[in-house]
Amino acid sequence: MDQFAFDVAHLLAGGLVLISLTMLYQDRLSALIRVFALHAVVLALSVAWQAAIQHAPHLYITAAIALLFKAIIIPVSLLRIMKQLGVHREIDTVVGIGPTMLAGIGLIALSMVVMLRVTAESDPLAREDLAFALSVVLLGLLMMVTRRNVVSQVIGFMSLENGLILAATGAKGMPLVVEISVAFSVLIAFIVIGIFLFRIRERFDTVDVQALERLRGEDP
Amino acid sequence: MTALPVDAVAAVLLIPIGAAALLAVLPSYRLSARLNVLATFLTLLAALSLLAVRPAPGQFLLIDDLNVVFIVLNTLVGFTTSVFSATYIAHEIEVGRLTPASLRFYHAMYQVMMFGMNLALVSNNIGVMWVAIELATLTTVMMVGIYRTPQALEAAWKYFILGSVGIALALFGTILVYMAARPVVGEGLDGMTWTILVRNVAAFDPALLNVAFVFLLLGYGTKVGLAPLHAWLPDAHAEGPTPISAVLSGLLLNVALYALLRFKILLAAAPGVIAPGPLMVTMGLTSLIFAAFMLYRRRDIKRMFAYSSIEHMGIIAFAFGMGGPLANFAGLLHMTMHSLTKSAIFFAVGHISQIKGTQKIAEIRGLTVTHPVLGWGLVLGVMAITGMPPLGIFMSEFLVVSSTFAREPLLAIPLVLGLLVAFGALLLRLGTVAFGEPLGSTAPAEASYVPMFAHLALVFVAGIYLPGPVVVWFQHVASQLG
Amino acid sequence: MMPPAMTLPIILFSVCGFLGLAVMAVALGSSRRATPVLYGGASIVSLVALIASLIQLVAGGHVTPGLTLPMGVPWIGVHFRLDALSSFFVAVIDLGAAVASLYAIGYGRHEHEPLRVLPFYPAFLAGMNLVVLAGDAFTFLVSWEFMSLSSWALVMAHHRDPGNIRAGYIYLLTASFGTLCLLLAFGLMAGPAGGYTFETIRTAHYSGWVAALVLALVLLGAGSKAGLVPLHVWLPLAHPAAPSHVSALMSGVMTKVAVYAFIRVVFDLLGEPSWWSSMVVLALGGVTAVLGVLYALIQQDIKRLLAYSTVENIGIIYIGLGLALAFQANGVTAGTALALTAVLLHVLNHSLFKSLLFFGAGAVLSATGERDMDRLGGLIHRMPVTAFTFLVGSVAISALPPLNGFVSEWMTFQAILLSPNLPQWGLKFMIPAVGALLALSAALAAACFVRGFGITFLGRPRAQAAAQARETDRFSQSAMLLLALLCLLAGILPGVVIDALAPVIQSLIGGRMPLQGNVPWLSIVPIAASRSSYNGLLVFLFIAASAWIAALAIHRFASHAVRRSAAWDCGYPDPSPLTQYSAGSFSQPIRRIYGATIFEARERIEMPAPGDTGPARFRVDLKDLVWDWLYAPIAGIVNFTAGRLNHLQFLTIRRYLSLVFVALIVLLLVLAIWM
Amino acid sequence: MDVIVNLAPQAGQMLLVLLLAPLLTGFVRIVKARLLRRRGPPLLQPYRDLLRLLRKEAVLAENASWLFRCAPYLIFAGTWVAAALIPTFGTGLMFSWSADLIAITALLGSARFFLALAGMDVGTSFGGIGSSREVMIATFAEPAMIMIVFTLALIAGSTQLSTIAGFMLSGGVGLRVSLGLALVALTMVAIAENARIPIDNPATHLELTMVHEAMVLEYSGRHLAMIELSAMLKLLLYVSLIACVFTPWGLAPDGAGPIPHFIGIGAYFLKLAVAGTLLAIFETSIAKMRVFRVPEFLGAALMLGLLAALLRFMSRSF
Repeated sequence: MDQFAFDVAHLLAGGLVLISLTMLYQDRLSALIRVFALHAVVLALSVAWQAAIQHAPHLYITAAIALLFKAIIIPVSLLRIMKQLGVHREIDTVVGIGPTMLAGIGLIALSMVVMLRVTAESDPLAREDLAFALSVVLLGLLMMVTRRNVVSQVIGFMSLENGLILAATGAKGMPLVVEISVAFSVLIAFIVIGIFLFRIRERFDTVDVQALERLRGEDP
Repeated sequence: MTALPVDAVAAVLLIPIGAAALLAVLPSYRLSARLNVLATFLTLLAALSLLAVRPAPGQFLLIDDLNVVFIVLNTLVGFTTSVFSATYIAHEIEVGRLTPASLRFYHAMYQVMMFGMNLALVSNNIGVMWVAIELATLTTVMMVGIYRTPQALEAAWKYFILGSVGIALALFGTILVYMAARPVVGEGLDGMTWTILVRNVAAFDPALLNVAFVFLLLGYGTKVGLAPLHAWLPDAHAEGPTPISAVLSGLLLNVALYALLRFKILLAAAPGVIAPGPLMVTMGLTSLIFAAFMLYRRRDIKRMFAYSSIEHMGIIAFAFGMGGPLANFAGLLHMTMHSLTKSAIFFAVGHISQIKGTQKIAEIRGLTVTHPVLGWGLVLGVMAITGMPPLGIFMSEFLVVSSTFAREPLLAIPLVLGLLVAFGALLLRLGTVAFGEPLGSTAPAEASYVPMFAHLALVFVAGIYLPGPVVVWFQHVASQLG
Repeated sequence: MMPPAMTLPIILFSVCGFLGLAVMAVALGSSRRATPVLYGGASIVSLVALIASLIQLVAGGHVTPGLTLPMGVPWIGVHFRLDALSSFFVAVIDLGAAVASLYAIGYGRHEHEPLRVLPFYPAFLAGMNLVVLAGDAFTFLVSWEFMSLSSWALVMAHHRDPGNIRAGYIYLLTASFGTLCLLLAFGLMAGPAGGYTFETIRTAHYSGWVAALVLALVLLGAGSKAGLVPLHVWLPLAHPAAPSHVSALMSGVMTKVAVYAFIRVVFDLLGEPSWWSSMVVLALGGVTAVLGVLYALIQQDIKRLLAYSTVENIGIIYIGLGLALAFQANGVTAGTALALTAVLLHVLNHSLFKSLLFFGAGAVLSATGERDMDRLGGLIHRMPVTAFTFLVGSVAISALPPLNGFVSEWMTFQAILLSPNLPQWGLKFMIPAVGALLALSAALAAACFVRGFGITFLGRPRAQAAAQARETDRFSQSAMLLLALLCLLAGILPGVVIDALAPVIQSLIGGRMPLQGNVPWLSIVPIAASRSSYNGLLVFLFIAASAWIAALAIHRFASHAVRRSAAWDCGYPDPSPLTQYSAGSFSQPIRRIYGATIFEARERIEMPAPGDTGPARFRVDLKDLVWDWLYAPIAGIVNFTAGRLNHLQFLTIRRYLSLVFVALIVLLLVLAIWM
Repeated sequence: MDVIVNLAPQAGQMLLVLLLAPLLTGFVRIVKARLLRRRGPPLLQPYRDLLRLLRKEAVLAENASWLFRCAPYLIFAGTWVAAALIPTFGTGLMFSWSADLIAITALLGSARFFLALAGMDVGTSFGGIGSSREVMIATFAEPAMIMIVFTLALIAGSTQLSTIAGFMLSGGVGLRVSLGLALVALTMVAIAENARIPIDNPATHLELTMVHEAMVLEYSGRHLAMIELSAMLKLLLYVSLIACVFTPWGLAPDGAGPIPHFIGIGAYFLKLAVAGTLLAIFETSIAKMRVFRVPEFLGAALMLGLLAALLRFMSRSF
């Protein structure tokens, strides 16, 4: 493992974390979607780089899926859905952008502490990658729980999943990575189609509590 | 794939997948219901044969003491549920809640789900296990939404979203385990093969295993329905078809817990890792107490029993968290008994809600008067689930509570309080549902009582007599669990 | 004569017989013949078990070899053993069961839905028998809870009355609470290794706080079943709700099974008690006795009155147990033996007269359809046998000589009088105070049963149903007469019973009361003849002879003319039976004196304005303070928590995800901080 | 022969109390009348009353039951047996060991139980009121009595009356606080139990606060005679009890010859006279209480008894 390969992988993974933070900063949906597309592109690059340095050609498939599906198809269709559903263009946040960013930084620190402390003897590439991957996962989750809007939640989930792919590809020689990435793509497709078909925007999150209670078949 | 033994294990997997393909194209729902029963029956036979002849572990498939019990239980409940499902579905067709087309889908999905669960149980590869559990989860998501009512769709959606996050977390955990294994056992499939992992786990990086376990606990814990990860569970149980509720509570929760147990065994064999016990004990107690209080305000009978499942999963997690031969034994026993009992209860509840045309508790009264067999069956089931002797759950609760109190008295007190609070809630509802002046339809029941009473009979027998081989298995597994 | 070694199998076969009867009841369905066949069968089976246990008891302290079946917890098995203590309780149970079954052959015919009673009744009997036969903790608890469960089903037999559903609910919940307490106690005694057999537990040694905890848990567990205040609330709800022969068994016998549990754990398994534990037991017993009878005094429902009176008697039994503990802690074997004998004697006595009284109440209920005493009255004319036997039961339960209730209370008093030698200062205060409570409860019991018998059977009928009542059937009559006879026999020949109890006491504490068979004239002498003695037979003969001589002399030498005329009533006779004293007015003085604080009794009188022809109204509001201060807050807390937590059912998916997220972060933090 | 010798004091005692009971009542009445400056009825008037009642036919209410007719005999028998067991002139009573002091208290309780039931039998409001109040009073009097018994038993080491009397006679007792408390309490109980002023007024009818007379309102003829006789016996019983425990002087010891017994009888007469006089003085010098003051009066007795017992539990020197 030469130093250069390590540095590039490190850089790309760090870039993913940075973009995740950038996503938290977005307050407009369309901008968020575009930043996510960038996220997916960087992921694809990272995966491709891993394929190259691990000499694992099957990872190129994963990279291609990431590029094609997440960087192109999903953002485009999400932008269309947005238009059709008339979703607010402003992102409806639960807590302000500032605190969210702070929380994001805290999460990154947490994942560093957890990962860097614990894998001292493991090989450094995997270790750094894991720390970044964990950060991406946590930031994705943070996005899901701090955004009311359904589209931004989907994006949160996808960035979470990007973190998983990052971890999986960083784990050298891990089997089933391609299959997993395919499976997740299908899953995300389901979610997007679900939003599109059932228009369950209000089920995903709503401010109208009464409607929800009616649907539960139970009174509080 | 060379190590795949062409025998019972293959049959356990191939029969469901073959049946699924066949059922997907078969138009007649009567025939498919029968075929469904037949397929599950054959799977059960194949699983039973595993008791006699146990194949050597391969790279992908594994039969050992731990999962053989689960496979038999799984296929058994799968079979009885399919019998129940035949009657249940016939009624749903009659009243027009389901169409023959959706039934085709239903039956095929049923078999795919059985396949997924069986695969999760027999796989020797933690990656395959993950895939299989997700497959089973996704099929149940489909089936929960099968009624297409807004409530059903909402429940399915909730299940789907929360399940997906759970999937992601579990995957991350799995990756971490692989990462921990890689330096020791090398790259590739070996790094995910459970038998190899458990042999070498002592050399793994303990800290990495810790993080892995946190993610696995939360990921699979979502499937198990431990609080606060439980949110999908009550709605999915309440809004889906009752056979699916029975399978969810009876089997899928168990399978997810089984996965957790696999990793707990792994951790138990590794020195220097955090004890998974306190985490499981905490989550178990939280689930138990939370679900116990939630039981009081339930108006929907299926949702109530779904919460009861959360409660019991909490008890089981608590027992395994406590560890030690007694508590582990009790946990295994409790898992078995709970899946038999809870599915029996859902069988009864399914017929009851069909007859009464409602799932609202307030609109069901005096069942023992109008429908004595169903009513007393429900009474028996509730008594079993609340741990009344001489039914099986009493024995496991006896062992858990008494051994816990002797070791950690302070932990036993919330446990006992939770049990009592839950018992109070279930008994309160049972009092009006089963007794009192009858309310609602008194139409005769078109029910299949055999599955329900077969389960209850098993639970009863287990409560007073456990066969020797089962005890030996349980004890062996209990010692593995540490 | 069968050898004593055979008694355990015979009793176990009887238990199987009960279970077989339960299955048969389901099989027979609603056949008309099911009732007599099943109750007859149950009677015979319990008679067999009774005889076997008596043989075992007469054979002395000989412990039969235990029996282990490969069931239950696999590595332990199901243990059964029959020692002297078990034999005595088997005898009490099956005596009650035999008579109750006999009674039910007739009484059971009034049942509207026999299928809700018949299968559970023999199961209930089997459960009670199994509890006292159990030789390990698991078997014990299974049988214990099985007993609760089958009796719950019997309480729910008349489920169309919403009150009964509530009664069943509270009953089973309390029973489960008790079982869990016992479970914890056994868990503590068995230790982490799970030595659940009584043999193992008995040989183990327990440190001070473990023993204290076990004792507290057993007090809660057995006390909740027995009806110890403040765990008694279920009892007056559940016992009256069941059919009367079952009420009799629940009150007369099942509460004794709880006493058995206490004795078994505290005197047999736990080893040396500490003196302060006796303080707790004594205090609880005293409070229970007085509160129980005060509650009984203000009841209008005759069966509920009897149920509360059971609470009182449990209090008396626990006073005896507390005394025995105090003596044992100080090594005064003679005192322990006396107190324990008094306890066991009272166990037997109470099972006799409480069953008898419930039978009487059942006969009244089936004859009139009424349990409310204010709608009864004058039944002594229409139901002479019932009235007579009920009177015998009332005298017995009021602890009046020459019947049996007096003997056990007298012995308890004797035990109290032995206690000034105990060194602890706490006991020196506690025991006389408890003695006063015991005396008070005895006096109140007499008042309670004057009222119970007087309002129900004497005076003029207060409602049509009472005026048209008819005497109950032969089977019920014979059961009641049999019990009345037993009450008398146990009252006038207590020495025989005390000697029969000697092996029980011997096996428990290694000492016994002096042999009573040697005392001339069948007296009983607990300690020494100069100290105290009592002769029930002579007192009975004396009274009978004096009354007979007086009557004979008067009828021979003075007038024996009788003229019937209207009641005198001080010259103001009122034809309306409503002018009689009612249950409420009878207890008014006592309610005013004791009730103002204990029940927060408040009387309100609403007088119509002058000229208004409307009726004046008198109302009494009573509060159950135990309920208000203990149970209502608990229910309130559960309800509040449930309400608060219930919001979690109605969150959005995002919030549920937040829960997952928070859980994840917390766990990671745990790792980060502690690793 | 032995039996006859032993039986003689017992039989004599039974006859004596039966014969003396009306006399004591008559004596108290006379003394009271004299204290009120009245002439009063003759001393033997109670005997005449009883005989007259015995000769009359009994008038029963139409719905009176068998219990109503049996009760007088049972009440009489219970009281008589109790009275027969209290040493009056000698401690050597043959059957004294068949019932100790607790049993005697309980025997009186039995008598009261039937009396209260009889009051309720006809179903009149007066009968109910009497029974209700009677049992209310008993709920205080009986525990108080038991506490007194405790005290005595702890002093004498026995609950057997003969033993207690023998112990008191032996003179080793001395003056004790607990004994004094017990005496006061016992006197209060005796007043309540015998329906004397200030608890009840034996000489009135038709007063709403009456207790005993209200219960027996429906009785007539021989039944009333038995009940009246029982009441007189009870008064005698309590007086004898106080006398034998607190003033045991003159009691003939067990197995003594006729001479000590005659002395005993003489002493007994003297004691009765003194007690009767004291009772009469007490009754004339106090007003009757309201019925709801009674619990306070008897509660005080109970507390005194309990205090005495507690003191004895604490230390032997009290």
